[in-house]
Amino acid sequence: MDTFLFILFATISVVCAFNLVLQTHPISSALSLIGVMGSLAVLYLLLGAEFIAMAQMIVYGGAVMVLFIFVIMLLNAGAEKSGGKSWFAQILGLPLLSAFVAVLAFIIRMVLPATSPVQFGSWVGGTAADVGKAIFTTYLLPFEIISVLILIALLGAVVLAKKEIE
Amino acid sequence: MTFFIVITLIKMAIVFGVFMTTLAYLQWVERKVLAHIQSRTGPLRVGPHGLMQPLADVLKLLTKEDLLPPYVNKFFFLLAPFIAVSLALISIAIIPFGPAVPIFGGRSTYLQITDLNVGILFILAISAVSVYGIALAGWSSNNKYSLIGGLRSSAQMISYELPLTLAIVAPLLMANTLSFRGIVDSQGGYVLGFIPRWSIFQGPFPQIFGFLIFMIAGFAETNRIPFDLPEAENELVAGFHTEYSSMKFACFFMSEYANMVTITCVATLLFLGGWQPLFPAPYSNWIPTLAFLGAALLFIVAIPRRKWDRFTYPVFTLVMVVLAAIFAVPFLQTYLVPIFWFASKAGFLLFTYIWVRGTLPRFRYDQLMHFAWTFLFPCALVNLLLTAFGVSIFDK
Amino acid sequence: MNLLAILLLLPLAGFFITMASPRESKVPYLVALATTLITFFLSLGLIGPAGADAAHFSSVIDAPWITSPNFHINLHMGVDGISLWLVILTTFLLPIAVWMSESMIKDRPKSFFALLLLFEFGLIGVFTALDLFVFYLFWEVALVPMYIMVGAWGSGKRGPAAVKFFVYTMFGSVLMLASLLYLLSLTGTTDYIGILTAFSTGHLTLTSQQQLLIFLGFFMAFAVKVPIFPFHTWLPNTYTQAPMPATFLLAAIMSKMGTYGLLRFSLTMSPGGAQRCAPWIAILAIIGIIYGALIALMQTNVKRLIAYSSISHLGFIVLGIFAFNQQGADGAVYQMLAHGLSTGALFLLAGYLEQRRGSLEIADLGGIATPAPAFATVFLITLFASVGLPTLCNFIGEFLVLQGAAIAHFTWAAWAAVGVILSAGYMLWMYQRVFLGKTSESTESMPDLASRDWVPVVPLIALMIWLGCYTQSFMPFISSATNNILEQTQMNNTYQVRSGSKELAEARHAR
Amino acid sequence: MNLWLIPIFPLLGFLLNGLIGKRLAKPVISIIAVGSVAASFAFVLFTLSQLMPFSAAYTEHYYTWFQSGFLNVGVDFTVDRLTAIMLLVVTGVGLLIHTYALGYMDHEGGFYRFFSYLNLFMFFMLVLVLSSNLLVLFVGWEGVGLCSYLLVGFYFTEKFASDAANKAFIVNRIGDFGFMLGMLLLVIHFHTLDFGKLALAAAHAPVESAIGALTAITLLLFVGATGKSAQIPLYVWLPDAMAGPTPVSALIHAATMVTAGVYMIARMAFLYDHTPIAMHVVAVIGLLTAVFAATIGITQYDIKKVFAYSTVSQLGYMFLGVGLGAYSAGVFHLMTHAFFKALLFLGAGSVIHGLEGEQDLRHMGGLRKYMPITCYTLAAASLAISGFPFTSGFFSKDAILSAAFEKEPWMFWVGAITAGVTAFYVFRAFFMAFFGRYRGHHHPHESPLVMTGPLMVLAVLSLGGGFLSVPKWLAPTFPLSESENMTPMIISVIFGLCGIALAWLMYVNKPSLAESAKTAAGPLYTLVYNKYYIDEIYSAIIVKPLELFSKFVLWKGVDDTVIDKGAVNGLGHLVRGWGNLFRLFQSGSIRNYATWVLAGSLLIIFVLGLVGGAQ
Amino acid sequence: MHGVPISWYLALSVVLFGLGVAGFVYRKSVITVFMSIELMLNAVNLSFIAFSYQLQRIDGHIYTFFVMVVAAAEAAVGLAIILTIFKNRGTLQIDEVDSLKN
Repeated sequence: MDTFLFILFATISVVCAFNLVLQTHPISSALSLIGVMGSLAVLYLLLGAEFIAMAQMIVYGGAVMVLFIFVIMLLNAGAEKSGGKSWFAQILGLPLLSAFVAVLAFIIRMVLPATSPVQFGSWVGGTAADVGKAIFTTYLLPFEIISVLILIALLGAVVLAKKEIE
Repeated sequence: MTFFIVITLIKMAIVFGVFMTTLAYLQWVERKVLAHIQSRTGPLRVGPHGLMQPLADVLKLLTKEDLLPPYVNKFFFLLAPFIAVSLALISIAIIPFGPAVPIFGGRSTYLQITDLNVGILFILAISAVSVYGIALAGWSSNNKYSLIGGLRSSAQMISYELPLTLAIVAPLLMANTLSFRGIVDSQGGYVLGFIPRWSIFQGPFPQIFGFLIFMIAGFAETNRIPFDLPEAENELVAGFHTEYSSMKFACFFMSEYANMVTITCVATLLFLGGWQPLFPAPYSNWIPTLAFLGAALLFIVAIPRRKWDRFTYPVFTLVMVVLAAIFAVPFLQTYLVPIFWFASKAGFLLFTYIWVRGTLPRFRYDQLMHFAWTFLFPCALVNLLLTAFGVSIFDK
Repeated sequence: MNLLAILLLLPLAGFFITMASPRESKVPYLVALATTLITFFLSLGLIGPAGADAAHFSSVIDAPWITSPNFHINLHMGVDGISLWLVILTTFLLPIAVWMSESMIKDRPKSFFALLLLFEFGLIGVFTALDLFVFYLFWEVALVPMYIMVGAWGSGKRGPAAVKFFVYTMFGSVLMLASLLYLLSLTGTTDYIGILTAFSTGHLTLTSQQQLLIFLGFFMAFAVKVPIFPFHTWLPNTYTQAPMPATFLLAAIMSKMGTYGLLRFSLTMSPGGAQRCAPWIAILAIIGIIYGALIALMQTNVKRLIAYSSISHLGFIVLGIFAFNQQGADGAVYQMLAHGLSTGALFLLAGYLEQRRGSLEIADLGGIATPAPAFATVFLITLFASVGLPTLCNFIGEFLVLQGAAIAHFTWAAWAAVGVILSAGYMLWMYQRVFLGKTSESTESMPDLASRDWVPVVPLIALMIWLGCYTQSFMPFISSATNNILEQTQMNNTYQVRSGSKELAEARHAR
Repeated sequence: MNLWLIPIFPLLGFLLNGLIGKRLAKPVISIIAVGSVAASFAFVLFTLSQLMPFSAAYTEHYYTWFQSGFLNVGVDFTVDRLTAIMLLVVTGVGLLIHTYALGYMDHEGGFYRFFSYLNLFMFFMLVLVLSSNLLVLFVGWEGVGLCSYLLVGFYFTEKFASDAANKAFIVNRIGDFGFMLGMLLLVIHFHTLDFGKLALAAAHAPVESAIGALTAITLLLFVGATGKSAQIPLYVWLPDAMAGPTPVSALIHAATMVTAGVYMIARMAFLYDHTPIAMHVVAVIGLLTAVFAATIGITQYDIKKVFAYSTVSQLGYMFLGVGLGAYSAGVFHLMTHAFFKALLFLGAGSVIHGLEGEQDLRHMGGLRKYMPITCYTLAAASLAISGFPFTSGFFSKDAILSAAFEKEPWMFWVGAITAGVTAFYVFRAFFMAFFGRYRGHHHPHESPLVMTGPLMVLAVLSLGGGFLSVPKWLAPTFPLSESENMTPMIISVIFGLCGIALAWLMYVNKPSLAESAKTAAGPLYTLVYNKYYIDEIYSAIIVKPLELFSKFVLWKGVDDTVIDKGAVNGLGHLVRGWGNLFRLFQSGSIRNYATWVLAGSLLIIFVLGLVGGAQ
Repeated sequence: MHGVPISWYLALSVVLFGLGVAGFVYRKSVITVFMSIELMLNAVNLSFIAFSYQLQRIDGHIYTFFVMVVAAAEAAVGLAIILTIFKNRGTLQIDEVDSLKN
């Protein structure tokens, strides 16, 4: 069951991610990104992170991506033109990237100990209560800071977007 | 395990059937109520008192030509209604209609498809995501009215999500859980023996305001009047679903009503104590029976106006009596009474929806936003804060 | 509270107050003037403690600043016979600079005053730092305000000039930082006295290679700042483009940072290296002396001429330092003071000239002595001071430097003395072309010194005569300090580093 | 006994006149100026009377000027027999000239300025004379140089005046260069500059071993002397220095300052005695200068120039004297010269004054009847300078020549001939000015008493001054050379008389002879008339090349091009080049940057992951 | 029923991350590039959660949470910036936004 779910949603996410990269139209990319996020949320659930899963949906799905869609609609961003000056990135990008992925994969393969398979519900430490406790005890200061940060971001966004450029 | 699956499937079937019917007839009810508010008769021809009207509508929608305008982004154009409706329908899956009840084989089950520890969050997540349906519809149909409609609705939904969520958080503070079941359980019992301990009545801080805020935000979330800017006919033709027809339109339509139902259910669960009866158990078990009997009495004494009333009224009377009888059976009471209470509360709320639609005018867009950010949001915050104080002070 | 600390904090406080004070008002000026004056009078208080034992450091600040397991940097500052006079020179000249700026700086005066105070802070720090790191810090602190002054208030092509100045100096000071860190890595401390003690007690000895590296690093920084011959090309531009008060400070004090550094650190931190390079540096210095003089001879702009002349004079100082004997060192230090006064005064007067005439091109001047006799006389006195006329300040310095050079290598003295001839040449020629001769219609209406203009002039001239006629009131302090340094240069010859910072620390605390 | 009082009076005079002179009335200024000098003269007399027997040098220590290492220089004054003479000459003649100047400068602007400078000069001169160590002497030495600069450039609005002033100062600087080096060497060898200590040290010095150093020292000091006392090759400034007011020429460039060199050498005699070579050089240079300047003197028409060259030549005589070891003779001549040369200049001044600034002999003549006093006093001076028997010049010059006769006969002959030449040109000037008929177009008039008074006093001195025998007075310091040989005296007198006679012949009896002689001499004449083109040569081989070199080679060439444009900017360009190279990475395209980041992280992961994972 | 080892999750996150990088490097529209960044963040989140599961600790969740919040903030500001860029230059092509270069 777990395996099936994992494979299912992993595939979905990977496909969506590919789609994100391949699609030329921002909206499609955005949609596929949402897909990735949704499937990731499910994977989180599998990993016993129910709160995070929901947060993923709410924050990413409900807030961030909506913003993206918004902007895309607002700017009526069409399909991107091909071509571009970054010859360097064009040439070196792919080999570097593949090397990167390869190395990481190798590391995972080598360094990580052989672990027992993930069982859904074998660890239920990720409930809202636990997260809440952790946030409001151990991570209180970071939490406060980050809340300030997001406030600032809010103001910044407002200012930036408000500004009338002639 | 197999049992679990079986029972779940059964529950799903029941819920789906009931839910769909409800949606269909909700629309009939709405038309009727609006008609009577405007002192019209409403649908009357199809079947007695137009009872067959929803059926006819469904047939109409199904059989209508499904035309696909040119210059639309086909994929998204088709995807949008699907997203909308499916998301709308998903959320009913975690709504509990009643407590655990015994069933055959000494087992017991909940009157609920499934329960999540983070049910509320789930609902929120769904409602958050359900923006896409509308937005995409608006954008993909490549029509400026639709686009504006889509933008408006998404903006509106995002804006009203905040007060909605904040309003939700307050009762959660008192219930101290995120699972609906737990929430409802926490609202059981009575103060002074007769005041039910629903969130809106319950100490330390009665959630009256929370409830109101939630309802208002709910109106906006579901794009209902007075917040139905997205489909403001007179300015935007029909907003995001201008270009849609037949089944695709039906999807949007359905999703709207489904959302309504969901919202009302959530409101009921959070604020009105779900299936918790209004009166202490011994009496409350008989309330439904009495109610149905009363209804039957109504049909008896009513003066038939039209010629077929002479046949329909007795039938209605009979139905009522039968219902009353069913509710009187003690064995069935354990199953039906909670559902009755739940349904009646939700029904009342739905009625208020229709009622409001019948009475209130539409907002202007800027007023809408202004209202959300400068009034509703602060109110929700204050409410939340007060609740938090109350809880932290009077917590046992 | 330690007097030195007060001296350091006062200008800093003044800086902030000035920054805080309203722009369009006299307040910044008054604040700056008050601060600098108070600083000056307080700085006189340093003489007492220093007089007791000028060879060692008095009114010492020593507070741990950065301590790590393998090294420690202390905020260690103090005053000995050399620093004493340089600090007092600084505090004495700063009020004058402020006074000048009040009339010569027209736009954004507030910031200018603030920068002046910051500059003073940096300079006092440089002259009193007893920890190489602290020294480096103040070194840069002093650099920045000057850069801004030149860049923002300068005239003509000030931008390039400022950048040139800055880049040049940074180039040097980065090398200094490098060799400082190298020293730190070798000794584990950057404390001046600590290292000296380690040398003298034999705890620590550096190989000649190490010494050479360290020396060269320091030398580059100081050589650029002085400047010594091939590193001097920033000087004419900077001096010429800088606003007059800035030039005044550059010539009078900032150049002394370099010479002070050479004497205080280059010699003692790496005696071997210094002695090894001494002949070459002396030759550079002599080239500088003659070269500067010869070029000054042909200048057509008064400011530029004085600039080149100070290259020549600074050559004397460097020569004296690298003569490695008492007379040379004393002469060098004395010449620092003397040059500070005389060249400072020259620039001050040039500033007056510019104010009155609007130009310093010799071609635009001439015959000023007729309309402004007093001005001409004052200028003449200052001029003779810088030419090195006996009974005026520079003479003693030059004589002692030459004496020292002669004791080291008679030929050095012989060549350097040529500079003395030439200095008379260019100065008098300039004087003739600017002040003597018939007045042109542009100069005949030139106002003479107003009573306000006398205020800074009188003390300067009085000091020049005092320094020239009663040297002994300053010399003992200097002698004992330089003597100390020269003894130090005898210490430490070339072996391996035998010990780390621990013993150094002990040694330092033992002191 | 406070010797410091002697120089302090003029200093005070200087300060008063210099600072507030502008606001003072002329009489007050005059009183201050002359009064201060008079006071110091009086004090000198008093002092000397106090110190009368002069058994030993009397020294006063005031304060330590500076002390650096072993070198300790004190400000202290000494009076001995030599000083006494100088003091008397300086203050006495100075007083006379001050008085004279009152009249001479009466109509000039900058009255107070003039007298303040003059007082300052007196101060420095007295310091020079009184100082008991070389450095303080150097103070005076430079100080008088300064004053000469100021006074020569007194008419600073005139280009030639300021030029002359610069020339004077700078040439003197060249001399001081030598002087300074001499001092440095002295310090190196004797660790002191104090005359007394030096004398002792020199007395006990192992001469043979240190002979090189001593010679060097003495020669270097002599270079200084040549500068100050206008000897070859540095005499060039003195003739130009006549640009100053005449009293200045009289006081500074005839009587006192220029003789400082002689005084200094006499003062340092204890060193020169050890260094025959240096002595010889001094003598030869002196002799050469004497001849050289004399020849130029013949051809000049500017009366002051004539006397200037005669000064140079007479100074040459003095150096000849000291160079031959006859210090007393030198100093003797110094004194007499002070008298008659001052007189000559003052007389010339009075003539110029009488002719409203006319200096050209060709526009004078027959002034005898217009200004008798000047005429006769000048006659006395001329006789004295040409060594007419029993005038002051006769004795002093005789002393020198006889010394030469004993030591270096050839020097004697040259000197004797020069004496004749001297007599000739002095009287040439005298006759051209006062005899024949007036060739000018002004209205000559005799000068006021305030000017003629000093003239008369000086006339008496220059006639009778020879009878106060300096050599005897100085005997304790410089042993007397007893020579009863009368021949040199007679010979020199004869030469002198011949010179006078010739002058009479050519400029009074048959003026045409002069012209014919001039034409006869031809190019030689022009050469001499143009002072052997020495100034031109100097400027051609030293000054101009220096200027061009420093301007085009050093400044424009080395400084601007090589160092600045080449080295510094070259470095800059180098850096910029690298910068351009690296700019390629800064493509401004975010994606490229991203790729770089990717590469970097890949690297890091390699290192951390593989290395870290391996262990 | 047996699940999959934790390393699969990590592998997945690597793949997603790689795709994000690819998107960043190869896409030309600013918005898409921005979305690729989000994708990378998500990938990292996934590994966080996976590790958190493996170590039976909550911390990973917290980090993820913070990452989300930051991402939200970033999205807000970033999109505002994109808006501004579009207003200023009328383009969303990332290669045309290179004033730094010239």
